[in-house]
Amino acid sequence: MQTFPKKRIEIIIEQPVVKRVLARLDAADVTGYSVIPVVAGRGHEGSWTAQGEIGDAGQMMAIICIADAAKLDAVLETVFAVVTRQIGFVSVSDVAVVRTERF
Amino acid sequence: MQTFPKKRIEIIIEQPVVKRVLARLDAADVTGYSVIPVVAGRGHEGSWTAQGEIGDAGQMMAIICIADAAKLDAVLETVFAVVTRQIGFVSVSDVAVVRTERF
Amino acid sequence: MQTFPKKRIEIIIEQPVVKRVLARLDAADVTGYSVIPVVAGRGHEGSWTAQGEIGDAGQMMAIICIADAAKLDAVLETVFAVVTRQIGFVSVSDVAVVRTERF
Amino acid sequence: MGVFDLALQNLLSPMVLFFVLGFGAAFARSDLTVPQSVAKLLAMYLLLSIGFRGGAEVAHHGLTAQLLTTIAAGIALSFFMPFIAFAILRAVTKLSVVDAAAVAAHYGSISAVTFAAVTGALTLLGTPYEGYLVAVAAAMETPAIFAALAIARRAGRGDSEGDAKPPGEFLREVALNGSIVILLGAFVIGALTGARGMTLLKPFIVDLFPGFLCLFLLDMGLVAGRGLEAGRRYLSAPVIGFALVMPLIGAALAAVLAKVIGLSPGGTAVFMTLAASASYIAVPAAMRLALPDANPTIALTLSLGVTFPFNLVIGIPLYISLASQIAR
Amino acid sequence: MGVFDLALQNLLSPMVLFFVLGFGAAFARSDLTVPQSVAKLLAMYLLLSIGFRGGAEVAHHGLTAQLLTTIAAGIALSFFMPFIAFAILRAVTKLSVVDAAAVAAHYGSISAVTFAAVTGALTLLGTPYEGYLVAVAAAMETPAIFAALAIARRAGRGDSEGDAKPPGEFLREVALNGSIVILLGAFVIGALTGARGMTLLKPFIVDLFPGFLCLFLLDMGLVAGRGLEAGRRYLSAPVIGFALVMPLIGAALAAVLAKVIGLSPGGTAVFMTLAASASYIAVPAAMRLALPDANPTIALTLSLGVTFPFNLVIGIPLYISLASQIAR
Amino acid sequence: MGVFDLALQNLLSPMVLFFVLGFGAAFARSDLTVPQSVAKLLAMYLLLSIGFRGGAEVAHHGLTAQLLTTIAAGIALSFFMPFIAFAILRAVTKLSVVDAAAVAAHYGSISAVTFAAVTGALTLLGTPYEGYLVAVAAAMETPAIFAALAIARRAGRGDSEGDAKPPGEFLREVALNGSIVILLGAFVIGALTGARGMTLLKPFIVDLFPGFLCLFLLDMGLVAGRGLEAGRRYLSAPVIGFALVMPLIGAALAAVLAKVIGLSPGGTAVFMTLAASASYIAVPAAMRLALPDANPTIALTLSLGVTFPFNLVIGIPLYISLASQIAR
Ligand SMILES: Nc1ncnc2c1ncn2[C@@H]1O[C@H](COP(=O)(O)O)[C@@H](O)[C@H]1O
Ligand SMILES: Nc1ncnc2c1ncn2[C@@H]1O[C@H](COP(=O)(O)O)[C@@H](O)[C@H]1O
Ligand SMILES: Nc1ncnc2c1ncn2[C@@H]1O[C@H](COP(=O)(O)O)[C@@H](O)[C@H]1O
Ligand code: NA
Ligand code: NA
Ligand code: NA
Repeated sequence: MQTFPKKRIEIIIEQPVVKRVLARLDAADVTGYSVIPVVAGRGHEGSWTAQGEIGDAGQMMAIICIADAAKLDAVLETVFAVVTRQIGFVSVSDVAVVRTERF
Repeated sequence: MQTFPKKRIEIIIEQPVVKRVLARLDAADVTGYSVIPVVAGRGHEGSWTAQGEIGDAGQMMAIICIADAAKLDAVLETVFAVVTRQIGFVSVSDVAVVRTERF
Repeated sequence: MQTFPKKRIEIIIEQPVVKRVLARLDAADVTGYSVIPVVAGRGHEGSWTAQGEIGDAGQMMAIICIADAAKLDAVLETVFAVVTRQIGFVSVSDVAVVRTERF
Repeated sequence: MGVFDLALQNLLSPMVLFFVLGFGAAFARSDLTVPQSVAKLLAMYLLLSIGFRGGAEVAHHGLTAQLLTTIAAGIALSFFMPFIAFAILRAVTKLSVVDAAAVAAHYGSISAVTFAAVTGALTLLGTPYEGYLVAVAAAMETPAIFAALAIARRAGRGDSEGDAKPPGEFLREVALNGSIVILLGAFVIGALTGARGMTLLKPFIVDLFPGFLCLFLLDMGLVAGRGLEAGRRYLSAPVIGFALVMPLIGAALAAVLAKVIGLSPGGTAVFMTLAASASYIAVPAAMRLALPDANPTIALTLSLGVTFPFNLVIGIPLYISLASQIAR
Repeated sequence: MGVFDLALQNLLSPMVLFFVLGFGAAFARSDLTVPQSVAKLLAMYLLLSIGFRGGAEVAHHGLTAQLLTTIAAGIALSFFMPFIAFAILRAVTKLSVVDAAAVAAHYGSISAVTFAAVTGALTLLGTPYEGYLVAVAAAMETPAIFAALAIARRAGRGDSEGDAKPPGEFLREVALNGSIVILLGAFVIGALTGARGMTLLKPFIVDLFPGFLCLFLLDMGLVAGRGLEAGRRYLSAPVIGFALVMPLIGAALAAVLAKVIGLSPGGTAVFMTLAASASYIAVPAAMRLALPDANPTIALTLSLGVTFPFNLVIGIPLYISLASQIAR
Repeated sequence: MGVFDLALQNLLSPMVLFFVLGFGAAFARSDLTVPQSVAKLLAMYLLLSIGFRGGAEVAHHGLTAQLLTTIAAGIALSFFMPFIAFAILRAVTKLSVVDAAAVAAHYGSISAVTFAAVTGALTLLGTPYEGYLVAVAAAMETPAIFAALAIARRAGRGDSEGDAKPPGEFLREVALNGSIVILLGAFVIGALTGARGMTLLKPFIVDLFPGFLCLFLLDMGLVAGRGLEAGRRYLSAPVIGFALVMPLIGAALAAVLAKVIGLSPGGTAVFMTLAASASYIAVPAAMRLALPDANPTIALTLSLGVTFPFNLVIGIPLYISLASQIAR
């Protein structure tokens, strides 16, 4: 089956700023994104777990966005402007999709 | 450590048809798959969140399937036959695994 | 935007040994990891779902760890020593990150 | 009590006020949310509670011949209302055939939460109703789905997998969806264990009902408010008109049938409410399987964002008031 | 009441009927599910409730010397039953050493939900039982795990990490697993706060118990039904036979000990049920750590899919009936 | 009752004991956990319950002029306490400006669970308090956030997105956070539906309160214990000292204001507790938005790991005892 190369942007970011990151993805004109829960983790500040938590402040979320390579730089720039001062990071990988016009 | 190349198929698909997609993966003889919840997102039809929802109709799920490259085409074809008419998409990336005989 | 190549290690492993795997990642000196829930799946032993389960024994979790390629071998070796006797597997892919010094 | 007093009392009930709170919070874009699993627990509780109480009531008063007649009437309503809904939608709105068929399926089927709300209101008023209406509600969930499929097929649109999928499998999925199983199951258990079971479970099933209903309606308000926001662009005047008029048509048809069958005033109000209500759990999922080309947002916005609030705030007191005059 | 009447009354209790509903729904492949976090809430509630009530009962009646004897008897049962179970399994089934040891651990340990079910049944009958049996239940959870390790080690199989892992760490993990902490913790709090605490918490802990138990058993029915489906291929006749006979052996041993200790009829029934029950929370997790080569599906299918339903439907009324004759 | 008796009775209440159980389990590294969605359900229930009961009390006793004065006093406390806290922190600890400002915001704001705990203790003692304090609690949640921003801005630190983000948007996010909406919403609904609503919802909102509070405090114990573990490295003596002294300062200030306003003994105790409590839901999230450079672990460890347990075990009986002398 014919496939087309795209970029998979994975943003792991603290819950309180998820809305802001998504707003920036919207503004960067990506075709969509999906949010996946992270339930525990460890970073420079030590480990955390979502278990039993009632507030969202300490929790991380993963945002997945498949986008065209042409848009990558614009997306990275606008997203990184938020991420850089918050708890979280961005990683990018290569993927192949079937319907290229979808992204 | 020696690793072997495989394909990582990620299917993001609406909950009501997850069962059908899994049945097709079973039929395509993959060695397994894992289902990961998606809790929010945006696409061409606008944004959604699973929060507070009692029905499953509007929710997306992510299906991860590590498979051998030799099986990729067969898997993509059978899965895509369902996905194409539903809300969702498929992406494929390269991964390396330790136990090649497992997939 | 300039990016730097890293490795994305994805460990899908049964819940009861997650703590042990994380302890090994700690010992291998990775900069962090994130745990994502898996809610259903199928493998050689048949299919399972987390729905309605009160115990954790049958459930899988996904551990994501972004690490420098230089550390990959050490991480794989220590993690694989646990994973090999348990239910689960490890896969590795290439990613690009913005802040190389973070990983 | 006059319809106006009823409406006011309804509007000032904690249940409706919690719904309004959630609705308002959604519009003000508050970050208040109910976790999905909590919402599912509350929905499960409500189904279990109304099912069990209906069964216990049947154990007490016995089954009458009316049961079968009312189930038959309910099935007929559920199956034929989609044809009416489809005709109206195609006449007054610009919805495509498939979208109109999918919306029609939602309005032929029923909403269990609306059912819970009307029983809550009747309990507050001390008005009894036939317990077996729980079974009628369960019977009314699915016929509308098959009506919509018939409509779509007539227009040459069908299942996503064509003949590849045995229709029996789809039938089973639809007939055994979780909400039907729990509603009917609790009904049968209530009927089997009767007063003994009721004594045991009353603190859970009866005493907590208003509280759980309030919490659930808070969630429904949030979800309905957000859904309305998300589906705003589909809300043309004709489409909104449909979502307000169709419940009244359903209620009117049900009122006629209830009169013929001889239901009590409470039972008539419940039956009217069932017909007036629109599904937003079972039917949306079934439509994704059977009519994947239908836009799911349209039907959900109408059913959850317009018709549910309308029934909760205006419809239910109206139906109760009318029923008390019709069925006397 | 004769054993037959008891069995019938048990079968027609809402609890058992809700279990049957879940079991049936799973077999009919309904999509009904209880969210995982809701199931965990229900389990937590049941443990808290039976723990606290046991403690409050002890605060009321005081601790007797029997407590220590019964705990000792319980520990002994939990530790030695796995040897019996292992011997039977190796004699009549084709299970490997490791698999047989793991299954044996499950049957030496106890099931808190079965405990909850027998106390629910006794409360319905108005039969009192010694409150400190909660502590006995907690004490019986883990010895079986160490018995299984001893068996496996004798056969040359052991922990997945060999000497790399300090055994103290594993001991701590096992001894402080969540269900033991909440059961024993609530027991101690019940004992410390006594009648005062009970007055305060009664609406939550006592009045809601039957309702929560019904909801939980609905979930257990679903999980057991699906588990049975998933593990079908392991269910040879000898293996099923073991899962039906082993509870009876455990109950018989417990009955003898209860007689010696002088437990009340209610206490005897509870103690028999504990011995007859098989773990499906604490032990499965411990086995994954300590005997990773054991196939987890086999033990879980037997414990949850065969023994739990057997105890719930047939075992509990049988043990209650026998206990009333033994302990008179 | 003397302060010592009160403290002892408080310590032996099931609520505090369940908190201690959770705290101990966390330290012993038990794997006991409460699912996140269950914790959120419990928190939502507590807010709804205290909100509704406050409103129903207001419906019964009417609003007095005191309401506005007390709200004004509460807002003033919430806004000015951060300046005191910041001054102390900068004087005695090594916290950076931003970290000190963020911690100060937590202590100016309030903790709804501590509020729930003090009302629970007062109900046990049969001491009434002004229902409108629920509205005061809601009003005290956010001023501290703006005080902290003012402090940080004076020192040249601010919002993560500078002028790119309209400040109105942040104001709305903070003012409409979920816990304020549900607390105030339930308060208004309680006030509107009064005795009628209370009769309907009492089994849920009143009778279950102690049980749900116990379960929630078990979870809070687990979370506080784990948080203390995770944030251990920030706990220097001066920092711990702050977390123990600041509640007393807040309580003292509130006591003076309560005396001036003329609150009842119960109301004085509640107002003191509000001032003494530190936020760990609304403020942490707001700080991540407005002061992203502040280390979130420090504030949370102090507020949840030190101050909350202190208030629960020692503070609340102390404030109740003092209030009964101040307000006589
Ligand atoms: N190398 C990593 N791989 C995967 N997730 C990470 C990594 N580093 C940090 N995280 C996640 O990001 C959160 C914050 O990390 P940090 O900013 O380092 O405190 C952690 O708690 C993890 O959930
Ligand atoms: N580019 C994308 N990257 C990641 N997820 C996406 C993307 N586009 C769509 N999705 C997900 O798929 C769902 C349906 O998208 P759509 O079919 O475009 O309405 C969205 O709500 C997202 O959860
Ligand atoms: N090829 C695969 N791709 C993704 N997940 C898998 C795959 N194989 C197994 N899994 C996951 O790992 C679990 C255990 O697999 P197994 O060890 O084969 O029984 C399964 O239940 C799945 O959740
Ligand atoms: Na209808
Ligand atoms: Na046993
Ligand atoms: Na404060």
